Amino acid sequence: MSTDTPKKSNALIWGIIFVIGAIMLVWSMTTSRTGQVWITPEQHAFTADADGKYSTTQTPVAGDIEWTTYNVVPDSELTQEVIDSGEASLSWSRTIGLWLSAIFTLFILSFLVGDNPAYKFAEAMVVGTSAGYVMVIGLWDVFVPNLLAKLFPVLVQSWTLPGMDASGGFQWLYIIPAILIIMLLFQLMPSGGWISRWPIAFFIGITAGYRMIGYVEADLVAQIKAGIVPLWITGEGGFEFWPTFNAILLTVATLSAMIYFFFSIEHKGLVGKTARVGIWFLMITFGASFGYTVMGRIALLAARLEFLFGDWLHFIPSS
Amino acid sequence: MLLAVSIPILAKTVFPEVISRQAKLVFDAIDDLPDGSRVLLSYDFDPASQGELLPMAQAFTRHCSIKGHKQYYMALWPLGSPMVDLSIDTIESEYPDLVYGEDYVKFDYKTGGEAVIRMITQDLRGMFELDSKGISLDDIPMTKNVKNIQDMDLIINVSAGDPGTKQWVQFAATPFGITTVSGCTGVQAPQMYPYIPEQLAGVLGAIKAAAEYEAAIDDAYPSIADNPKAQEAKRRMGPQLVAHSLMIVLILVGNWIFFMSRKRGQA
Amino acid sequence: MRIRNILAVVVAMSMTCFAAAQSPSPAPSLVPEPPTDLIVADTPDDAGNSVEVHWNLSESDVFNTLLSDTQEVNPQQIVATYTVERKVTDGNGNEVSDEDASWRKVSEIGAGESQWTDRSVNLGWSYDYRVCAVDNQGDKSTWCNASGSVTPVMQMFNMSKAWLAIWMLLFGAFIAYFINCARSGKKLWVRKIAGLEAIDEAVGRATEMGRPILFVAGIQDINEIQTLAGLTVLSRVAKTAAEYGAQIEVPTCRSLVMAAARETVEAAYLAAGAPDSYQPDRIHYLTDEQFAFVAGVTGYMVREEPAACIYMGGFYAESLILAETGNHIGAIQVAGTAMPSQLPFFVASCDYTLIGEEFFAASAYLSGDPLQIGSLKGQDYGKFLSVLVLIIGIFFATTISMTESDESDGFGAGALNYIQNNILGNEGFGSFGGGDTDIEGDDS
Amino acid sequence: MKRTVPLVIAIVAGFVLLIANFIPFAEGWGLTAQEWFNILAVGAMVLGGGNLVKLHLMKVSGQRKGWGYSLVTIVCFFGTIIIGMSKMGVHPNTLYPDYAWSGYYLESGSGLWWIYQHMIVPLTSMMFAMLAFYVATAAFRAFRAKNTEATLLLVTAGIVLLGRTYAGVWLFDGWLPESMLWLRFDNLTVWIMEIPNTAGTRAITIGIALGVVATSLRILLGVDRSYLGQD
Repeated sequence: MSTDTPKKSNALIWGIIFVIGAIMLVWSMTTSRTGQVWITPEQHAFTADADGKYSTTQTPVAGDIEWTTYNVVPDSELTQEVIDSGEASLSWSRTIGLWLSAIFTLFILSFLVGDNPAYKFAEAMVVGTSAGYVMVIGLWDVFVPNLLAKLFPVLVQSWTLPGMDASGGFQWLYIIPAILIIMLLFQLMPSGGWISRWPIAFFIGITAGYRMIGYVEADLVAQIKAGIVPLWITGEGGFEFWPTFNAILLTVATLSAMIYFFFSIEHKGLVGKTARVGIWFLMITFGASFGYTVMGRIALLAARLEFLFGDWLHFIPSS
Repeated sequence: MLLAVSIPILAKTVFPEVISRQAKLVFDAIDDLPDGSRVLLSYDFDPASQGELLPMAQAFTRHCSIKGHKQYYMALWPLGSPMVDLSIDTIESEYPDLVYGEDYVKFDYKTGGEAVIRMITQDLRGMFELDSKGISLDDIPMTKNVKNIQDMDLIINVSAGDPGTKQWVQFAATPFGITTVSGCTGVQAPQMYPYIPEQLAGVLGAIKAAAEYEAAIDDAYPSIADNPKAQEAKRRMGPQLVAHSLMIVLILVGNWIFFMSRKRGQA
Repeated sequence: MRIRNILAVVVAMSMTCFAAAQSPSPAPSLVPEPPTDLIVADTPDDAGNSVEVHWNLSESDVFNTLLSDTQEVNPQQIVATYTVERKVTDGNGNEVSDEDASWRKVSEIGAGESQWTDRSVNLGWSYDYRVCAVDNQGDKSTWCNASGSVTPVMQMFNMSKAWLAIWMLLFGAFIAYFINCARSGKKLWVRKIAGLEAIDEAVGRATEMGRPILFVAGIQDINEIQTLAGLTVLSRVAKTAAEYGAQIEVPTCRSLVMAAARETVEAAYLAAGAPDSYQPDRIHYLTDEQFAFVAGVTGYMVREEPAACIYMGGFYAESLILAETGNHIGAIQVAGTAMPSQLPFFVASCDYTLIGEEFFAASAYLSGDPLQIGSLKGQDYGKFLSVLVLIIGIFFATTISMTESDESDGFGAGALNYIQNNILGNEGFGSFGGGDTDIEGDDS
Repeated sequence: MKRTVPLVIAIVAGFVLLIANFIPFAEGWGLTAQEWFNILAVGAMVLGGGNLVKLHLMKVSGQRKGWGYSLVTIVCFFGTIIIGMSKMGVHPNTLYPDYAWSGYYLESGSGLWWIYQHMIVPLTSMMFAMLAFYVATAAFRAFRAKNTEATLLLVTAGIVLLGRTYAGVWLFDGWLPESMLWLRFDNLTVWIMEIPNTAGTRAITIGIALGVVATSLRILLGVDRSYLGQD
């Protein structure tokens, strides 16, 4: 964050990094096929036999259905003679795509220099595409198979889900979720806001119902059961010191941390001291989760840099 | 930090892994199952946490494929099904003898999060009438006589948040006693420890545990050790070490300056 | 009545198996020994759509523990799988397809397994089962029939979850009782929250230095509990700021939160008796997007350098950036959130942090709203009950392991067993004393 | 009408689920209610998208600051939807070649796949990866051991950070006597995670669980009407 550290030294650091970056780019362009994606075509052909059942065939005839799909040739197998033999060809759409994703990654990285238009553009784009993508998934994965297929089975079967059995017919019960969805969309209308409250109430009622069961069963009752440990553990060799110490410490820590969260007893005297011990154990818990969180974040950055160095600049064998 | 992470990547440094108890627990939970038992893998993460969780997901897939378990894939996050596709590509490329429909099957993403889990613990077909290729469940050999996931011998859940491991423990592991194993992000791992061992057989926390799990698979099945794709997490441990040491140095220096200024302030 | 008919089935069934095994015709190829004691029972506590099938492993099954290690299992006979077959004996009125009416294979279980749940049965129909062992060469052992047929029955109440229902009623009763108390005007005492002095001190310092106060109510929407709690704390901060005459800045991440925040601050300034110094445009909406919002807020912090930064509400990964910038400009920072993953960052970088429920307790303490105080007290008593059960359980567990009483029927062991398996487990009421569980309950 | 009916719906829906969990007879109703819930969740997704478009459209029409970026968001949103819903570039399913629309909408090589692979994956993962930088700058500037609690936290964080990498093992390799081996950072980390962390998290989990019971109960008893909005 380019806060008020002297502008000069900050710009200097970034200048150096850009120069190194440019050198790496040029060097990689010359030595290897930077950011190029090669593909090999794969033919699919189907002929219809007597009763219209299609099966794959190697010798396509005029009336058959044919199309070609493409498989990416991994960098390790991409040798010169594969290219010369003409079998592999450069796929422009995927190469442009790879370069675009590398450029977008650098756009977001530029946020370190400061909040600049490149970052805002990349961010606006990701907000748009991911929202659109999620809606497409919602349509094809849930709306069509779980709702439309129940209401208009024959139509859906002939259109996009040939595998389903369309014998069910029009199932009346599924009218209700369909109506609820339409009512939900009323919230977008400026006037009809209150209509959307019916499905929202249904939503919140169901969430309250199953969440209460889930939390009481798994987080309350089961945790108390897991908390019951004997404070005097005897292994085959008689009294065992370490497991007993661990059990006592576990119990003391759990009870004192719970006492810290008591609000109807004043934290004075004995209760005050136990609460103090409780807060210490909570601090150890937070320290542990701090360490784990940091570890996670760094792995994400490492993965992205692997993408930049591997898939794009081919410095390291891309996974 | 940028340099601290990129230099080890370029230098391709790899460190030996010491397998910790948690990684062992997870490894045993999968390895002790008789070959060909039914395993439900739910990938509840998205490309944002792919850096941390994909090596774990791939390691789970390889381990189950070696053991010949019947793998049922599903996803509770909208961007999760492409992650399942990556695992299926791994199976098709590295274990060609496994057949779709007999050894592994993929279900589509369904909205509803925890409500999907509650649904499939009682009635699988209520949620998934077809698999992702559009074939009805009754025509697929491995799902023909599976009524709900109580018939599963193990649930493996790779999760990056909500809905994730906590929901699988609350709505599948605790009420129905299905053994569950989880791989989750560093942010979540500490919150899953109280569930071990009664409700959760083991937890893999962040990339370090993924590297340990990969090491455990390499020791048990040496044939996998030379497959570069199976060393993904180990390769990512190099930058972890340098970055962690940098973090410690930064905290120490920061606090040292803080104490100096406070002492000068008081003196 | 239930126990008696189960025993009848067991006795009758073992007779037939015994009879079958009695005259093993020396089959030409080596046939594995059949499994024995096939018991079939309706799964308790279900909607009558599953049946539990249980048998003892056959003698030629390597996993069979009863095998004395001297008895060498002939390699040709080693059992690979068990095949379970089913026949519908009475379709309870509806017509039965002929395929179901005859023996039909329903499942194949690996060696070493002695239990299987058949979930494809219909309510009210009655079924006959038989199981046989199959070795690697595919030779089948003689059938072991369960003579009595079984009819899956729907139980009215899922007994295994009886105690869970009691727990929910108990916790629900605590909370409902205290909410009613609070609504009927009864004053419920809540201890002072240490974090609130830290807020007053921070506001005081800001007024001395004449610099504004920054308040961020989290990045969640108005329907989240943490945002509502954050707004309650905002009303207290705004009231103190109005009394001291300090300026308060509230950037928000959702337009609904902005509207609610304006109402809260205006009411607070009114209560403090300085309605004219209330400036609505200090409370403004930036953007919905997480990182753009935090970039805007840190930009403001660097320009205006507020003396006190207060973060109360639901935060995600951006908590780190806010706390770091606040620390950099030397402001007093007080934070409060119930997000377990963000608490470490706030605790490490802020002067004071309200942790989890302490944050909700502070908002209940401030608002005095009967709903919040009632549920707070209800939760307290729920916690008290949990601690009590925990201590009793640990007491029994320790006494048993200390006295090393191995006989499992002592009162202590029975009590512990009852607490762990019945009260906290899923075995329903079961029978107390002596830790014996009846036939249905599995001794988990 | 505007408030009482939704209130009744919420209470009835909640209790149907509670009863379905305890009385097998009502299990069927619980399943149907949940199936509707999951279908309704798609509606909520469409609503989210709708709100996003409404927000950015207002920004563009009002020509407010940064409307150019809102335009980009809207164009990308509708572009993705059109490409996705029209299954552009998707070949039919190999099992049913005669059904044109039966292909997998995210088949590699299709339009939606291209958007996913080259726009969504790099951008979302890089946005999260940025946090690694903030953690570093914060470690230097923000994390001060001001009081005993913060010191305890930072010391534990240090041990866990080192313990979770090879450094923890390497630092203590040579000189640590066998009996003291548990003190080695990675064993210490495992101990920290299994005893103090489990206890602290268990207390917090029980606290949160009671909080959820309170909030859910207030909705089920109709006491808490905030979700109905003010009017």
